[in-house]
Amino acid sequence: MPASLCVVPDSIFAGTSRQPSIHEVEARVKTHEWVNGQYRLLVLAAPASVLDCEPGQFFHLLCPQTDRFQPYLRRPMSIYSYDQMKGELAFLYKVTGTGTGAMAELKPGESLNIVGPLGQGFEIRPEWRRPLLVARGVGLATLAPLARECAQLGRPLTAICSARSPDLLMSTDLFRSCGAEVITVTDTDGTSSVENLTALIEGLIHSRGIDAFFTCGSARLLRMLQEIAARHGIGGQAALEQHMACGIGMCQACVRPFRREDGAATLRVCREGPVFDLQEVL
Amino acid sequence: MPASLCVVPDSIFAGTSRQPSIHEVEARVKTHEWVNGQYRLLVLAAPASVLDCEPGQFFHLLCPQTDRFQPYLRRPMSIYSYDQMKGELAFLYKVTGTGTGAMAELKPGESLNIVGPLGQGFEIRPEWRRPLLVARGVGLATLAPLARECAQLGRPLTAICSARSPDLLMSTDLFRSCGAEVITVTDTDGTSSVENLTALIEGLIHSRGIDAFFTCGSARLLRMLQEIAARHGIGGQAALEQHMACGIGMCQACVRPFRREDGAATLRVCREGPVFDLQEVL
Amino acid sequence: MVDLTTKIGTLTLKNPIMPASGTFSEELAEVFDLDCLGAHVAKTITRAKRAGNPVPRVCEVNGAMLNSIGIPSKGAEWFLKNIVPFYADYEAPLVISISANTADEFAHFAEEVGVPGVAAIEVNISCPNIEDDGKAFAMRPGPTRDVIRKMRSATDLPLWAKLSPNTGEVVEVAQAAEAAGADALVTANTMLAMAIDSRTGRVRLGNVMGGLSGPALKPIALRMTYQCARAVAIPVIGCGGISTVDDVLEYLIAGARAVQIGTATFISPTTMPRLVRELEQELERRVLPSVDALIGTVDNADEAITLAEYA
Amino acid sequence: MVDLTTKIGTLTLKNPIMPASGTFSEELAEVFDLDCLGAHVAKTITRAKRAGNPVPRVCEVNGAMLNSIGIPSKGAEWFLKNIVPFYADYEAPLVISISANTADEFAHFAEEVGVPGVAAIEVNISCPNIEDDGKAFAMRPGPTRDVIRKMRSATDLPLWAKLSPNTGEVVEVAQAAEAAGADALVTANTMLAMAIDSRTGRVRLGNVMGGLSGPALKPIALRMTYQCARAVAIPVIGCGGISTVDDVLEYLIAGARAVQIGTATFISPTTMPRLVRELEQELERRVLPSVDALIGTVDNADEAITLAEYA
Ligand SMILES: Cc1cc2nc3c(=O)[nH]c(=O)nc-3n(C[C@H](O)[C@H](O)[C@H](O)COP(=O)(O)OP(=O)(O)OC[C@H]3O[C@@H](n4cnc5c(N)ncnc54)[C@H](O)[C@@H]3O)c2cc1C
Ligand SMILES: Cc1cc2nc3c(=O)[nH]c(=O)nc-3n(C[C@H](O)[C@H](O)[C@H](O)COP(=O)(O)OP(=O)(O)OC[C@H]3O[C@@H](n4cnc5c(N)ncnc54)[C@H](O)[C@@H]3O)c2cc1C
Ligand SMILES: Cc1cc2nc3c(=O)[nH]c(=O)nc-3n(C[C@H](O)[C@H](O)[C@H](O)COP(=O)(O)O)c2cc1C
Ligand SMILES: Cc1cc2nc3c(=O)[nH]c(=O)nc-3n(C[C@H](O)[C@H](O)[C@H](O)COP(=O)(O)O)c2cc1C
Ligand code: FES
Ligand code: FES
Repeated sequence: MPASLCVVPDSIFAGTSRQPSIHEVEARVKTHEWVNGQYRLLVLAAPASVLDCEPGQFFHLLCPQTDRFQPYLRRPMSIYSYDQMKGELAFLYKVTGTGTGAMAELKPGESLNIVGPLGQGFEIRPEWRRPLLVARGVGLATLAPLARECAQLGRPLTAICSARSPDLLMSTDLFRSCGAEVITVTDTDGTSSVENLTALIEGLIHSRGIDAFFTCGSARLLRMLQEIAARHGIGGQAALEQHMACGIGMCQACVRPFRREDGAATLRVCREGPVFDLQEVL
Repeated sequence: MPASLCVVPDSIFAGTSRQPSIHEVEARVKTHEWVNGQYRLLVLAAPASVLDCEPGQFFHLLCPQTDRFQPYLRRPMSIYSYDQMKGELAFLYKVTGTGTGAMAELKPGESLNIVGPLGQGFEIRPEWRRPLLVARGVGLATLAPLARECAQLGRPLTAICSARSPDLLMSTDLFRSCGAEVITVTDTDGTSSVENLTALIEGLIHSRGIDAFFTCGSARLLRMLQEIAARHGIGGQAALEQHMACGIGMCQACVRPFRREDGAATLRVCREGPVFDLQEVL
Repeated sequence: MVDLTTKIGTLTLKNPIMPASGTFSEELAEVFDLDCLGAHVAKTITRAKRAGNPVPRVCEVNGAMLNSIGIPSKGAEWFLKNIVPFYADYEAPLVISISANTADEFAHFAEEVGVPGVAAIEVNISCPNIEDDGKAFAMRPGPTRDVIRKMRSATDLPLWAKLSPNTGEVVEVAQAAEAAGADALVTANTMLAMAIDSRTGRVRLGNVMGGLSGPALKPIALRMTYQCARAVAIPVIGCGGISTVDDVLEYLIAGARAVQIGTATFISPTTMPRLVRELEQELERRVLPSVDALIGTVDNADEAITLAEYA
Repeated sequence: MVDLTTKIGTLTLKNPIMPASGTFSEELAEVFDLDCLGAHVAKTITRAKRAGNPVPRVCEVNGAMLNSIGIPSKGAEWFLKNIVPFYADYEAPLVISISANTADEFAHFAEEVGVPGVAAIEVNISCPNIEDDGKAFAMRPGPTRDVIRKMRSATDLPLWAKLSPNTGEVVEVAQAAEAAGADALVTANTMLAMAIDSRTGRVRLGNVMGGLSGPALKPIALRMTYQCARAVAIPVIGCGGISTVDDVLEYLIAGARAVQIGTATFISPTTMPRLVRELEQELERRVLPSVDALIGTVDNADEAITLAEYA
């Protein structure tokens, strides 16, 4: 896509007061490593314009054309980390199909066209003093910047990391470095079942005074948390996924139904989300 | 095109007497260098099956998909050299557009899918004892293996190499190494005009006893040679180009009109050619 | 200075680049200044609230996309109150796109939406005509003539008829739209297509079938643009698979007076401002004084040749 | 052992992979043993000698090609004498493809070509009908019915009607062909398209317009295959943009009983034997006993949804 390699300079806005908040920029690959057998960590050198991010936001990535893979649409990826000082932006992603397969071929020094930051991030409400993060799969990537934010805000944090097997557990060190208490559960250990987790979490509510849930990466865990939260009157948020085309809010591809006061609402995951109120998710 | 990277082994013919003569194979890039500002020399390690070639034949190349270029159809390229002993096949090509642009990105060790050898090569008739090669542009590539063949057959050879400027003259060393007398003419020198060349060639006919013309790469030179040849009763052949789809003879994309005893005939450049009788070309 | 303006009937656009309906919205203002565009074209609306189609609503095919968004609509009232005012801040004219179930409904709707701030109405006649067994209006000249004629009597706003590539009679449909009073044609909407996940056997769109857009559509929509530009006197606006300035040039050369950019904006949200800039540069490079100088300049060796021999 | 056979009416093919007309010829025997194919389908012939179209006859567009080869033909006599005997050496049945200017000419021609060695006739009704103002027969149900009915009376050979994606009424055309006695449908021929060289302003095909084939056509032809397979009882043969085994699976799942491979053979001349092999492997992997077990198994959550909502 040579077309998209040409980026419109912000100067196109010169003379108007309207400032763009979403940017299409080229970012250079700094490092690109396998984290385990399925996930890769991509660290980009990105301009400051796109680094004014919030945890839970995402970017829309133009995966390259390669001899093996020719993706067409962009691919949405949660921000794994962003650092304005270092000018760094990172994604932790699972190599799944055409797009991520093409992305996996990127080498340090090569360039990736990214659009963002996009969507509504997590909100740590003032009254949420003792958050619990429950993550599985890509959720371990999505919740990572939230852990950093909690640390900055001085909120003591507990994180439950779930995975199929211990080798697929990611970000646990990152969570720990944010001062989080990390609890890992896996399918192979038999510790990741809904029953087990429900007991575990109810225990944490009592022992730690958990008053907010944040989750991403598993519909099963989401339902479970909705149920526990409703029972204990606990608030929270969930980051969702949906197939996207534009990522900006124009095409209405990414809709999902949500529970709202005035009945069911159809909202765009890319625009009104990807983070939603825990109980609104249907 | 992952599809086409999978090659059917010849064993599919086991149990039948029909033997394939055209092969689709993966060839590995050995070297790939710029020859001048426009042309690159691509040397491939190729299996013996495709190295039973004749000068003037061509291959159909599946140029890779790259981030900048996504060619679809194959690209026809004359064989620049083939060497069964070394297992080598080479192409000398001009970086022109999408396909050759993609090809130019190939790196040593990478693989290129090739189909061939294709078409009818040059025929050095027994009575053609003193051939003259007249080449320009890509013709310098196409006529190279013919020079080698002439050397092997012990035919003293004269080659006129024409180019826009001296730096675009190619293959002259190769022609010389085949024992050819090499005459270079260029536009910048003002030596490449039809008038100049006509005089030059008529001189060679008298001084060297030239009795056959071989040409490729310029419609202007072709017309000139037809005219001189007709005047002197000299035979010869020309290699032609035409836009192709299949390269094998199935699609009838590559037709051109030819003069035949029974009137004009429409022939396929990929199948009945690319080498044709000099005077049949219309 | 190159003159980038182009006239679509009574409207003069400052350049020939505008978005295609359904691939553009207010949110794009967060990416670039929308006033760099020749016009703004809104997503098709219906009079009443509608839900649109089940997900998945999009999928990717070889170098193109399918969508079955449908026409989710918050209704005309909401649109006029919330969306039209947003565009009032811009110089670029606002073109709204409307859909309805019958020719009469189209006409009533056209009348209602003729509010200040709306510069033209694009008529999405690729939607099903419930009076013609659900066949889209744009499939046949008769229903097309009918719907445009009724709308023509109902509004003074310019009417742009958006044609469908699914018809086998595009020239007849184009001429019918012109005869009935359309001010311009847009060629074209998406082409009906389908994809199946070969692994699961499941259809890849919630709606089973959907519309093909993006580069794969270009040769088809370009052909329609060429056919229509030769068959009618009103301006034709090219649309389908445009993502590079070469694509824009192809459409202009084929006879389009302007172009709409759809799916390319999804691939690169800065496509439209880039195309405006590159078109200007390209005209300068060719020492052409204006966009007009390029329109319809296609060189087709043999005029007489038609579809006849192509198969 | 997986059963790869498939029945197209009275013909049993040893596997569902065959070439598409115009993209196959005797020369391919120099690449692989043609007997690995389910059938052989020859390039369309006309009764009289014909020249075909001016060059350039092909060009490449985004991930697909356009062709305006036309139907250069050395005439039926030459074909029957020189080409039919070539295929007699093979077990795979020979399907010839014919074209004519009127329904009656089609019928006479069908009678003449019914020689030993010809197993079926593919009817290329995408060619212009000079009795319908040059519109292709396959554009409308009426002319399709007419031409197939007349051919049906003229020959006992199986008749395969090859449909065009250019019609807006593919289901009606398919049903007309079936009602008139066609034994199978082929969906589909190329889609009318165009390309312009933006640098020179010249059309990129000698014939101005030409047919789109290759991957870009797949979502369109797959949709037609799905629509036709649901609308008729006779076998449907899928064709359009197939190059991978996943493409083959998609068509079979959509309801095709066999598939034709066209442009992919130009990109990789060994495509067809590769697909035969990979299809067998894939059925084994899925522990399916036969091709039949896959045909028409598409899972479309909601049967009731139709074209209605797609735009
Ligand atoms: C807001 C958001 C944030 C995400 N963050 C991450 C992340 O941090 N790490 C990570 O590994 N994955 C993340 N995903 C999922 C990721 O987008 C998909 O795994 C990826 O698009 C798969 O593309 P593919 O071409 O490799 O797979 P394919 O299966 O070949 O994709 C085919 C098509 O389906 C779409 N698709 C497939 N899976 C998903 C999915 N789960 N969500 C949305 N679209 C999908 C693709 O975008 C593509 O258009 C996120 C998704 C969303 C919506
Ligand atoms: C038999 C034969 C032998 C050839 N040998 C050589 C050679 O040894 N060295 C060399 O540099 N070139 C050779 N050519 C020309 C070479 O095939 C083209 O330069 C090349 O296809 C251009 O592709 P592109 O995508 O880079 O250019 P583009 O202009 O982007 O090509 C667009 C399309 O036009 C076709 N095309 C463009 N130019 C030609 C042409 N001259 N002949 C046929 N098709 C063309 C391409 O194949 C492609 O399908 C040969 C051509 C033929 C027919
Ligand atoms: C997601 C999506 C939604 C669309 N919605 C509409 C619509 O509401 N009304 C309409 O007339 N066309 C709609 N279209 C068609 C586009 O306006 C355009 O005609 C088509 O996509 C071809 O252009 P492109 O290839 O540049 O995308 C839509 C297209 C897409 C991809
Ligand atoms: C070069 C070329 C020539 C063709 N000639 C014919 C023909 O003579 N008769 C016919 O019915 N279809 C013809 N077709 C159409 C193909 O048979 C096929 O229907 C179409 O190409 C779609 O399949 P594909 O995408 O696999 O190529 C031709 C296609 C191509 C590309
Ligand atoms: S992806 Fe387009 S609206 Fe969300
Ligand atoms: S390129 Fe197909 S016949 Fe020559």
